Amino acid sequence: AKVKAAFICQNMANESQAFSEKQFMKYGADFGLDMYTFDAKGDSQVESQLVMNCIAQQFKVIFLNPNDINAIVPSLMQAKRAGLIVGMFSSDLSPANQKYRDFYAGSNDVFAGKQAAEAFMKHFPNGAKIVEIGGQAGHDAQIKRHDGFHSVIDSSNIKVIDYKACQQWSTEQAMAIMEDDIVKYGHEIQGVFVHWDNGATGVIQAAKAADLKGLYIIGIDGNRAGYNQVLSGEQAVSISQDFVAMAKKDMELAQKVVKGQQVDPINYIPLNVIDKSTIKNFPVPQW
Amino acid sequence: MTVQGTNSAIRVGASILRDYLVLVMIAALVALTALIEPKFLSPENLTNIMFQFGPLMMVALGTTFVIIGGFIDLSIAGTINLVAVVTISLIQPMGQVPALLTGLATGTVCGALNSVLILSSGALTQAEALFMTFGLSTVYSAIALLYSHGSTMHFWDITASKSIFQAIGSGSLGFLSWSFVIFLISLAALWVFQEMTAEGRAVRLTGGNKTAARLAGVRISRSIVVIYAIGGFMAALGAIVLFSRVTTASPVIGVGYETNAILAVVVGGTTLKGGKGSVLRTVMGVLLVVLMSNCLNLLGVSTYLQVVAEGAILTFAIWLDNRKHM
Amino acid sequence: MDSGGSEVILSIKDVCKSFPGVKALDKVSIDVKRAMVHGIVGENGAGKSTLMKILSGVYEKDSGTVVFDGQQIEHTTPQQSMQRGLAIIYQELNLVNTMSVGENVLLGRFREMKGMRGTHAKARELLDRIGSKIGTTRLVSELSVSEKQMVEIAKALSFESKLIIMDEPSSSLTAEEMCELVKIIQQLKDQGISIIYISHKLDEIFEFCDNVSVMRDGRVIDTKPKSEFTRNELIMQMVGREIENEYPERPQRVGEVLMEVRSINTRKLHDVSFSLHKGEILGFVGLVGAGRTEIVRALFGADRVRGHQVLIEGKPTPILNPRDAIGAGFGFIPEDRKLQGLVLPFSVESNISMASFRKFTRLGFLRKSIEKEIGTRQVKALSVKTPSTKVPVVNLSGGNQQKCIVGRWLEISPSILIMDEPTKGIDVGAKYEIYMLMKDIAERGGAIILISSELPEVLNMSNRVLTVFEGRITGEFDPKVTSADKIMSAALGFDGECS
Amino acid sequence: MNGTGKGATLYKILTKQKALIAILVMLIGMLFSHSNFYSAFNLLQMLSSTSILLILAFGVTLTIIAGGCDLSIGGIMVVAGIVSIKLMNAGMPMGLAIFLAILFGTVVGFVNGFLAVHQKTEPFIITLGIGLLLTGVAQQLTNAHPVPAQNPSFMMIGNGYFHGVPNLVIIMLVLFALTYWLMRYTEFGRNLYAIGGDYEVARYSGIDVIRTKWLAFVISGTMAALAGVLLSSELNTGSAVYGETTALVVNCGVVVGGTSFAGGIGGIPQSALGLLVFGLLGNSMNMLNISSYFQIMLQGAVIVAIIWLDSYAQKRKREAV
Ligand SMILES: Nc1ncnc2c1ncn2[C@@H]1O[C@H](COP(=O)(O)OP(=O)(O)OP(=O)(O)O)[C@@H](O)[C@H]1O
Ligand SMILES: Nc1ncnc2c1ncn2[C@@H]1O[C@H](COP(=O)(O)OP(=O)(O)OP(=O)(O)O)[C@@H](O)[C@H]1O
Ligand SMILES: [Mg+2]
Ligand SMILES: [Mg+2]
Repeated sequence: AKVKAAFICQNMANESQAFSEKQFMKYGADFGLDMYTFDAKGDSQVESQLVMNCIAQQFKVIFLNPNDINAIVPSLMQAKRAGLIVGMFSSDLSPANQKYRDFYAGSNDVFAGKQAAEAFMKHFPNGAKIVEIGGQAGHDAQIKRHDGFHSVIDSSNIKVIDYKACQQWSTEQAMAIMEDDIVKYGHEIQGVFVHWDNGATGVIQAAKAADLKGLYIIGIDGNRAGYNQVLSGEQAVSISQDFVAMAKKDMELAQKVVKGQQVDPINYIPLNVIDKSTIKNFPVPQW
Repeated sequence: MTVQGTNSAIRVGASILRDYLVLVMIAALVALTALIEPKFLSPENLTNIMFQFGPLMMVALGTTFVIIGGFIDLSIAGTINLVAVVTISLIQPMGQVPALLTGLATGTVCGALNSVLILSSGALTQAEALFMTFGLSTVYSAIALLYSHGSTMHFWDITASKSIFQAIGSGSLGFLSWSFVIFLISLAALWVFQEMTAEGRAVRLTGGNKTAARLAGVRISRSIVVIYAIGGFMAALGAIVLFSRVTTASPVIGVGYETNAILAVVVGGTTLKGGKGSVLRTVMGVLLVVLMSNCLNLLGVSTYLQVVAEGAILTFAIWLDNRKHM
Repeated sequence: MDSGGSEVILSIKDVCKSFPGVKALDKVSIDVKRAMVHGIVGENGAGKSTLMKILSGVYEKDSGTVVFDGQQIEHTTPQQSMQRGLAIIYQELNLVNTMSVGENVLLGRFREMKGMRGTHAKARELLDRIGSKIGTTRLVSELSVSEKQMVEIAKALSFESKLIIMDEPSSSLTAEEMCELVKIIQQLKDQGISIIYISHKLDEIFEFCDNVSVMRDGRVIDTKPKSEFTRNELIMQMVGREIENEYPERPQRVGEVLMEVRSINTRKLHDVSFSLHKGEILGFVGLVGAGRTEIVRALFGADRVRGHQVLIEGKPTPILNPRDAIGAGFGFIPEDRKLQGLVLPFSVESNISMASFRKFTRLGFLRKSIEKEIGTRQVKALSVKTPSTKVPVVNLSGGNQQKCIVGRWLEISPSILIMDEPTKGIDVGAKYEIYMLMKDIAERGGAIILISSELPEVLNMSNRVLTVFEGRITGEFDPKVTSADKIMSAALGFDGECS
Repeated sequence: MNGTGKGATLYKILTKQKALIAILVMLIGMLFSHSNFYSAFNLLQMLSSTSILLILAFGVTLTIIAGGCDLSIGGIMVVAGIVSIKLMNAGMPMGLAIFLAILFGTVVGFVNGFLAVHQKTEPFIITLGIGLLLTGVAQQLTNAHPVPAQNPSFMMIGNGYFHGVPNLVIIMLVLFALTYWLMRYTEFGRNLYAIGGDYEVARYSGIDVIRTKWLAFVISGTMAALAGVLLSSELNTGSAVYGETTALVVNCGVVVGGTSFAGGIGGIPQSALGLLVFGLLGNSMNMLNISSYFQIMLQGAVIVAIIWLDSYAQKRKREAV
């Protein structure tokens, strides 16, 4: 018999999440899972309610991508008490709380931030002035990307002259921030780190309008936006997350745990650094 | 006599000050920012502002009428979401002009649908309309999500000509951006409608006292349809300017626009009680909201403090504006 | 405590009050004696309501002194004046529609009444005292206007007041209810309570007031015992000029049938049919709640009523909404001018032009100069007391507000003008002007449907009277030949004399 | 439909209570759903997760009945949650930290009352502005990083059980009883109804309208802060992003329940029903595995439908349009 499993999605109105959900549904059967999905609608409280809901519905396995890695913990305690297998997707709990989940598959947002920093350091060995535009303030990915980025860049000779997060993952807000930064710093700005590729679209538009050429723009996601922008040379680097691999890995791990096998608790799916030179190695992303 | 002269001058000055308080706040903001950051008055920045205030301005102009008519529209966010994904997706299959028209029609229909539901249920109070349109906003957003499957559409997905949208988004006519030209035209049209047409007067009377207006032969149901249709149309225009500007459209692109628009309208001095207000006031309200974020960005204030400042200044403006009515 | 007739309970001296642009009260002095009914009369805008609102603490006076029960009163709030024993029944009804009768009677005194049960018990007692049978748990919104008035009186009684101010309490009472009110006033007097009674109905003033003050333009013209006034003298002092008759001659030339109404049926109305002639004033007589308003609302398309037929000059004319009605030549003056008649914050001129602004448009565009012209014309024609046509109509006194609505319809010269309580709260002078206007419309071939709770008004103005009782038309009379008693008994369904 | 006796009363209740009908329909519908909806665990969990919204709604109901509304509750909630956790993490005893957090809500409620009641500003717009301001404060306080609580006993407030019933449910029920009593059996409550029914009349009748209505805002702010503390305890975290849509959802739920936004009509039980519609709907839809976008659509549609039906029923009653 198939094992009843649920994917609790962070926010189905977000395209990467909607894409991930499709991967779970698509490949679930391959791993002997009867997959269901739930949508936390970007709300931490709803997400913990959904965990309870899955307990009530007697799911055997839940995969979840938390909106807030701390807020989800109390409900995961209950899930563990009820004997569910808990797999984290894309975003892991903090070390102290990792006992409340079985395994984690995903890219590491801290690592993504670090890689962005390294790419800057490689491109600007003699230092530079750059701007950072963060994703939705308070969002787990925004926090980790920011922290990872600064853990590396702060000790380099690259100077982050301005940092602002957005109120949502909104291209428009990223664009407005960039426009204002261009007014303020003008040609001083040599590079931009945007937390997400769709935000980079806004940054590119702002730079175009101001006729600011040669900006070194790095985004994270590796979605169609990032891929195309790298292809056209407007964006230098897109750090790509492989949601297909993440989903498959998560389900594979679950299958093993169900069978009683031991698994590695932490499974990083490598991030791909897509730039002009490596892009030919990657397929066109589906999202 | 001279004493009297100065006295009355002071009185006139004070009353202008009271009437155009937002203007005073804008002036203060501009002066302060320009003093600290001279780049604020640079042509680049003025161009920025011109582009930045486009979308909210369109939306708020439409919302003004809904509020003058004594109602309120929270469905704007949903309408923007829907119009944005529908329009951008139709450019490729239909060509840009039909896509544009379909988009505008979609917004107008959403607006009209609001009014039809309001009228058919007899939800003729602002409060009922408030929550009815809140529900409808959710419905429109859900349709946008279903339609787009939650994914974002980009301009470079479109191989067909999209020159109109590119012009709206980033093109200029002389030193004016196309979006600014569109704004000027809409403003002029709406101002004429508000001040000089019979229907505009009917809207105002409806906002002032629905019962009395109806008994005096004013077609209040038509006024209600008209204000919501204008609201929907302007929201659609806002959506188009918005996604053209950022060259992508996601099904959540309009989040927050409804409350921002209402705030801007009220800050401008149009009262929620209905019957009173003007699109010109709304222009000032939007200007304040947009300038504020531009100024704070230039002053290097963190996003978080920006939100605090915005909330504080808006609250203060509304409070001050209210005092003059007391 | 001795209730000797000469002791002064309230002494007002040189009270002044200005509103922007208006000197509402100019050195007003009045003494009110204990256990007496003190009538105050005066035309619209004379300042009567303003004075009362100063006494009750709603407004602050600019200067002057008020001594109540031996105590000088400076700043006061409604709450304090009630506790001192000064209760007021405002001109506009003052009840919370969403609450029960009992809670309204004892509004704000839940604790004092020891909860809901105590509240209802006490309210019952008070209502019984004035002979009202209204259930205390009923919602006020379900009451008729007169029932509401009773609740108001009970509310005023609840404070063990020494002085009760009644600002036009009778403007919506029927004759029968009026009898009840007279009895109540007598009772209160016997208990040593003084009453200030404001009314435009001179009959009432002469019936039971002891002293009368006349106000005009914010000043007190005269205060005397009632017996020293003659009716004509009183009227002359109020309006500052001689008025020979209270009512003009009724219109003379009644022509052929202008409109025929066939079988209006609603939940409340039963097979209402009648006809209206050119040049005629048709009066409707009935108790409050008899359904007179419903008839005309149905006729005007204000309520959704189907199935009846309206023929105008023989042609079937479907009327589904007020616009249709206006198109067919109707005008309508609703009974509640604040809720149904006016857009209070708007200017006098835009209120006057409300029904006609579409007529002075060109290609959908307004022409504002004409709006001002209309406003000015009607303000002048009806002598509306207002500083300018741009003033918000909310600043006008009740009577002047009503004139604005009349002006609105005169502007489009309707062939059928429906007037529901058109003179409610209007002074004698203005009333006469409105009567003249009615006559004028009729004589120019128009027709008027007049609903009024003032029986003399209907009887003196109408060419023909229909009586309405419980949603049915129960009789048709010629008021010139039929006695008022006979008409009233048809309207009451029984003989309704005061005992 | 002119039944007599009990039948008529039942009919009246049902036509008046669209929210109740919606709840009954869902409860009956779920009987046929082959899910674990009717397990004690699920029902209690559903109730528990709706509790915080309910508590917010009780406070908001007071302001709405008084003819106002409170859209700042989302902001108050998140700031109060963050404050309590930050204070505790800084070493303050739990009780004191919670007290101060709730006191913060009281203060904001006081300011709301000052602006909306004393200064007579439109409550809808002014509390919206205050809410925006507080969201910024929350972000500033946390630097937009969620703050986990370090005190394990704090978590137990929101996640613990008392004789098998979640603590949140018990707290909610106590507050329900308290606010119900306040509105029904105290002079303060009755005066609120009068003020909402007709402000001027209440004033002329000698009610201290300003102080009474002001107090409603203070209570609403206090309850919102309490809800914020409970939410933070349930999630063991304080964060600026929790309260984004809360204010509108709660105010909407109150209205869906049958409390009139015009003031003077409604009550605590109605608000409870209104919010339960949302809680139940979300839970049932998840139990039935309805896909996300359709869920969103249904939620909107239910709001529209209930308000439509309510208004339609009132339209027939309303004397003049
Ligand atoms: N709130 C106000 N603001 C400005 N003017 C006012 C206000 N209230 C009353 N007035 C003006 O004060 C004057 C006196 O009005 P008041 O209501 O006292 O008259 P009244 O004698 O009661 O008339 P009526 O018989 O029509 O009720 C009027 O000219 C009126 O326009
Ligand atoms: N203001 C009101 N609020 C609620 N119900 C009312 C109101 N006025 C009248 N009614 C009710 O409506 C019904 C019809 O009253 P209607 O107004 O048609 O009678 P009417 O003969 O015109 O009396 P009136 O003298 O009040 O104009 C009655 O049952 C009455 O109780
Ligand atoms: Mg008066
Ligand atoms: Mg009537």
